[in-house]
Amino acid sequence: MSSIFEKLQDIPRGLIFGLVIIAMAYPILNPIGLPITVGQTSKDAFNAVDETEDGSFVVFHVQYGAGGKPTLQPAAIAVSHHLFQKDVKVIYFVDNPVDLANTYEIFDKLDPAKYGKSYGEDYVVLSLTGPFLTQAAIVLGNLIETVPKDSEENNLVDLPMFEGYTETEDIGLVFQLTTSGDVSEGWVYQAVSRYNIRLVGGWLSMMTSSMIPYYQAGQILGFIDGSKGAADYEVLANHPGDAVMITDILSLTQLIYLALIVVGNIGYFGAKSLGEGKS
Amino acid sequence: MEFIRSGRILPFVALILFGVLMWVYRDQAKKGKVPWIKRIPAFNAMEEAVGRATEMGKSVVMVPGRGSLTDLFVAQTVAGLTVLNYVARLCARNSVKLWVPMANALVIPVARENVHDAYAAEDKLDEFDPVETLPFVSGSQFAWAAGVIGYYAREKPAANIMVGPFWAESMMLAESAARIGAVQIGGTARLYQIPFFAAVCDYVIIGEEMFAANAYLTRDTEVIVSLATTDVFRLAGWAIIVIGAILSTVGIKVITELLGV
Amino acid sequence: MVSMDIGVWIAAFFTIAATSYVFKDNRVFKFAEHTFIGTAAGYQVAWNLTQLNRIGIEPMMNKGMFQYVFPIILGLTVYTQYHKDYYWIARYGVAFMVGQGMGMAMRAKVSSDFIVQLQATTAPLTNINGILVFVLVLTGLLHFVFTVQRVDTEPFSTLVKIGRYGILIALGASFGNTVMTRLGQYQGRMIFLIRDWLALIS
Amino acid sequence: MSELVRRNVPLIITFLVGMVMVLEYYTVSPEIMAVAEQINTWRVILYACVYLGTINLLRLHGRRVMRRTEGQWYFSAWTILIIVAYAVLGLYYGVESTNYRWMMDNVNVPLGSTMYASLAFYMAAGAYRVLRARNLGVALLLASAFLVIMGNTPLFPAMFPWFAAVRNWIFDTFVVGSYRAIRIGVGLGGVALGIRTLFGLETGYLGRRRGE
Repeated sequence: MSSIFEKLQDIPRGLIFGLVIIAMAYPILNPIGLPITVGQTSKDAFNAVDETEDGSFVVFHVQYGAGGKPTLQPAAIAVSHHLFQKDVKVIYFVDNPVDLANTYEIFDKLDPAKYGKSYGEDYVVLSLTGPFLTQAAIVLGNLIETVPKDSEENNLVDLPMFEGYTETEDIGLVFQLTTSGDVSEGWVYQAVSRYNIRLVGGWLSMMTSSMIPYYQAGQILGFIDGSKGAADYEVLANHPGDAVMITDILSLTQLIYLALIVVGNIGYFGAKSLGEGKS
Repeated sequence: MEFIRSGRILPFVALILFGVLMWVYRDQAKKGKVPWIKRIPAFNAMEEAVGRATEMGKSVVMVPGRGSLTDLFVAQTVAGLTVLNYVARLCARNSVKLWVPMANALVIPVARENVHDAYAAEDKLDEFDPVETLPFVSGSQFAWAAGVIGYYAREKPAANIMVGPFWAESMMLAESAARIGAVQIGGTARLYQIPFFAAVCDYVIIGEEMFAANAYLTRDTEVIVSLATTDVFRLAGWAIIVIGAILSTVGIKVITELLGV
Repeated sequence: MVSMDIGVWIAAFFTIAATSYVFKDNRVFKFAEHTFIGTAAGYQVAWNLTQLNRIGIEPMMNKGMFQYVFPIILGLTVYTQYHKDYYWIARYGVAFMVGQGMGMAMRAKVSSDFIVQLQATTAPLTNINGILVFVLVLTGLLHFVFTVQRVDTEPFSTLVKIGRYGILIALGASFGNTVMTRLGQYQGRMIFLIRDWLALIS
Repeated sequence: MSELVRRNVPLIITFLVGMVMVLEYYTVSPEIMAVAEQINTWRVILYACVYLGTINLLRLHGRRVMRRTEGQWYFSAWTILIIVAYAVLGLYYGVESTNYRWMMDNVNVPLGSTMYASLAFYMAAGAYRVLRARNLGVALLLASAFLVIMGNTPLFPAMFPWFAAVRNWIFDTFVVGSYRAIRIGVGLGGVALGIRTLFGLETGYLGRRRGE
């Protein structure tokens, strides 16, 4: 009898890997199409973006690199769809070539011309470097003087969108997507605390616990909680994409994960109770 | 008060108060009045773990994290090295084999000096071999994790103590060591990795407990002074919350508004 | 029809190579890992030199910002740290970096991480959630008090225990969210392999 | 003189620069703000001059190639080649060029995202073995993790909506409360470290040399 409990605790790794791979591949080939229950934090993020003042600037920070791309790129696309429907000017900024590639992929998938938006008039991409808090201080408070050119070597002052730009007062929202805790915290210190600018965040869901005190205290207006939040935003912006597909797949893989925990504990307590029974 | 930015008066006063309080504690510490420091329960767990290794004739693995001495996580790396010294003394005393996988070139000389002092204090220097005890495994995350997991599988250590800054590899280490039945004590102040240690280790050191552990072991006045000052502010915050919440429940919002000055 | 784009094939190779480590550490993974380390270091050089030129050198040459020569000198001092006699010169660059970094990092913490958090917790205790947050913050704060002996005695030590259990439940929730993070991340790669590479779905 | 130049002047620089950054946050003085803006720009230019990480990497792998470290030197040779190639091509094509973006999309993104994503397998295979309700503390942690995972799995809220409600309740109460206490502690600790560093009490970063 005890051998069953021992076996339950020791399912071979190969079998588990096979289960996980199948659970990931199967729903891609034939989607289950489960309904998405949109969370309150995603609604708050959507409303905060929606309520951004017309004619104002939105600072969009793309900082999830390669590691966060599968989770957060769909959110960047969904939010960009939403922003391009509004009368706002978007400043995308990055500090490495991977995020630059991610940003330009957003435009490929988005086709700004469809929204009547053009580079230099409605949106721009800036390349920066340096410690993050310093980058944020420059973008929010001292951009024109410090960053002479954009990512396409145009002089910032020559771009139509920056005509009459008066730095901090013109910024109606900071929207950030990151996999780094220092960056998500750093935006609270710089955007909210130093410059008093509205902030909406997006990050991997493992970061939500350490950031939620800022949301509950009203410092962050709303946030995108990993791929689940990205799927919510895709639904809210009615542009279903990869995130909706990922949450579909999540159902199966997480189901297997839960089953493994239950099986493991049954094996553990079964063997333990038998072990006590014997001695 | 146009000089101070609006909404920043209270934080500015609090910051100055913080600095003054630190100065007062430092001054008292110079005169020998050092604040009391709580002994962290994790130390008992470490002693039991090394004791178990002695009985089983197996080795002890101690990982002081994967940070450097010049990055943001220097405070955690220093706390990890302090615990390393404590564990090294326990191992030297019981002639238990110690293995400390190194991940950062800058940390190696400091760690080796640290363990050398521990063995010297227990006058077991003859049993101390720096290259064998503190090998440089790798500078890259996954290669380093592979090296450590390989050691667990081969040597099957009796205890695995991980205190310092850790990243995604913490899950791999904790899981692999648990699989060979090692007693585990895990501690980090990197918020995202604490859940793994809490779920998997037999004892978890959460966030700031690491720095208290450092202060308890080294009696370093700078660290104790900082802890004492933060404790005063924590307890002040405690009182403000209790009074503020009760008053605002009965409709008096004075504390909440005062905090916004 | 399987993708004909050479770039997608390279990406598929590296995706499979990087996954192989999970099954067994192998040379293909080692190749992938060393490529990853090399590309990251390589593009960092190209990226920073481009920004140095754009933000520092060009304004210095064309716009008369001559003072930008000082940060360049400070930056070059950092390389003396390996020199036997002039290692101390590096301290000037490091001191500037640490002063600016620490000043910037520390200045907003008093309000963002302390005063605003206190203010948010003085909300009226009118619903169960608010009361629970109130109790958890108070017991959690006591859990991290290390230099006040009184807190180590009853009744506070019971509150500390409650605080620790609250923290463990919160850590469990964080663990649950981390499961979604990790599983969600690989699914993005699986979509790439099935859709973009093998084109088994549109 | 040497003590002043070797140690004290750098400490004074740290203090002055740090104070300007702090005062720029707390005061409205335009002069301090102008100095702080210059310091920020200098910091970016200085950052773009420091390549110690890459140099250390080249030294490490260069040594392995020189010594022909068995089973490693050709990987190191490859790493050096890749570092040089990505640096030179980045400058030649331009780091923002479509060619360089192609190199990012097809080499860095698959490598970086897959390496982190492969932790999913560790999460599944590994964690299953060790997640045991061994004591009350871990049992509470596991119960909370279990309920959150169910709330995050669209299957369950689709069947019973209160799964999502329970998951959100855990975050709105336990996570907000306990992590706020942790956050306050980490924040105050950061202030203490900041003050120690600016006032020269924490000089680890100066890298004391033996016999000084």
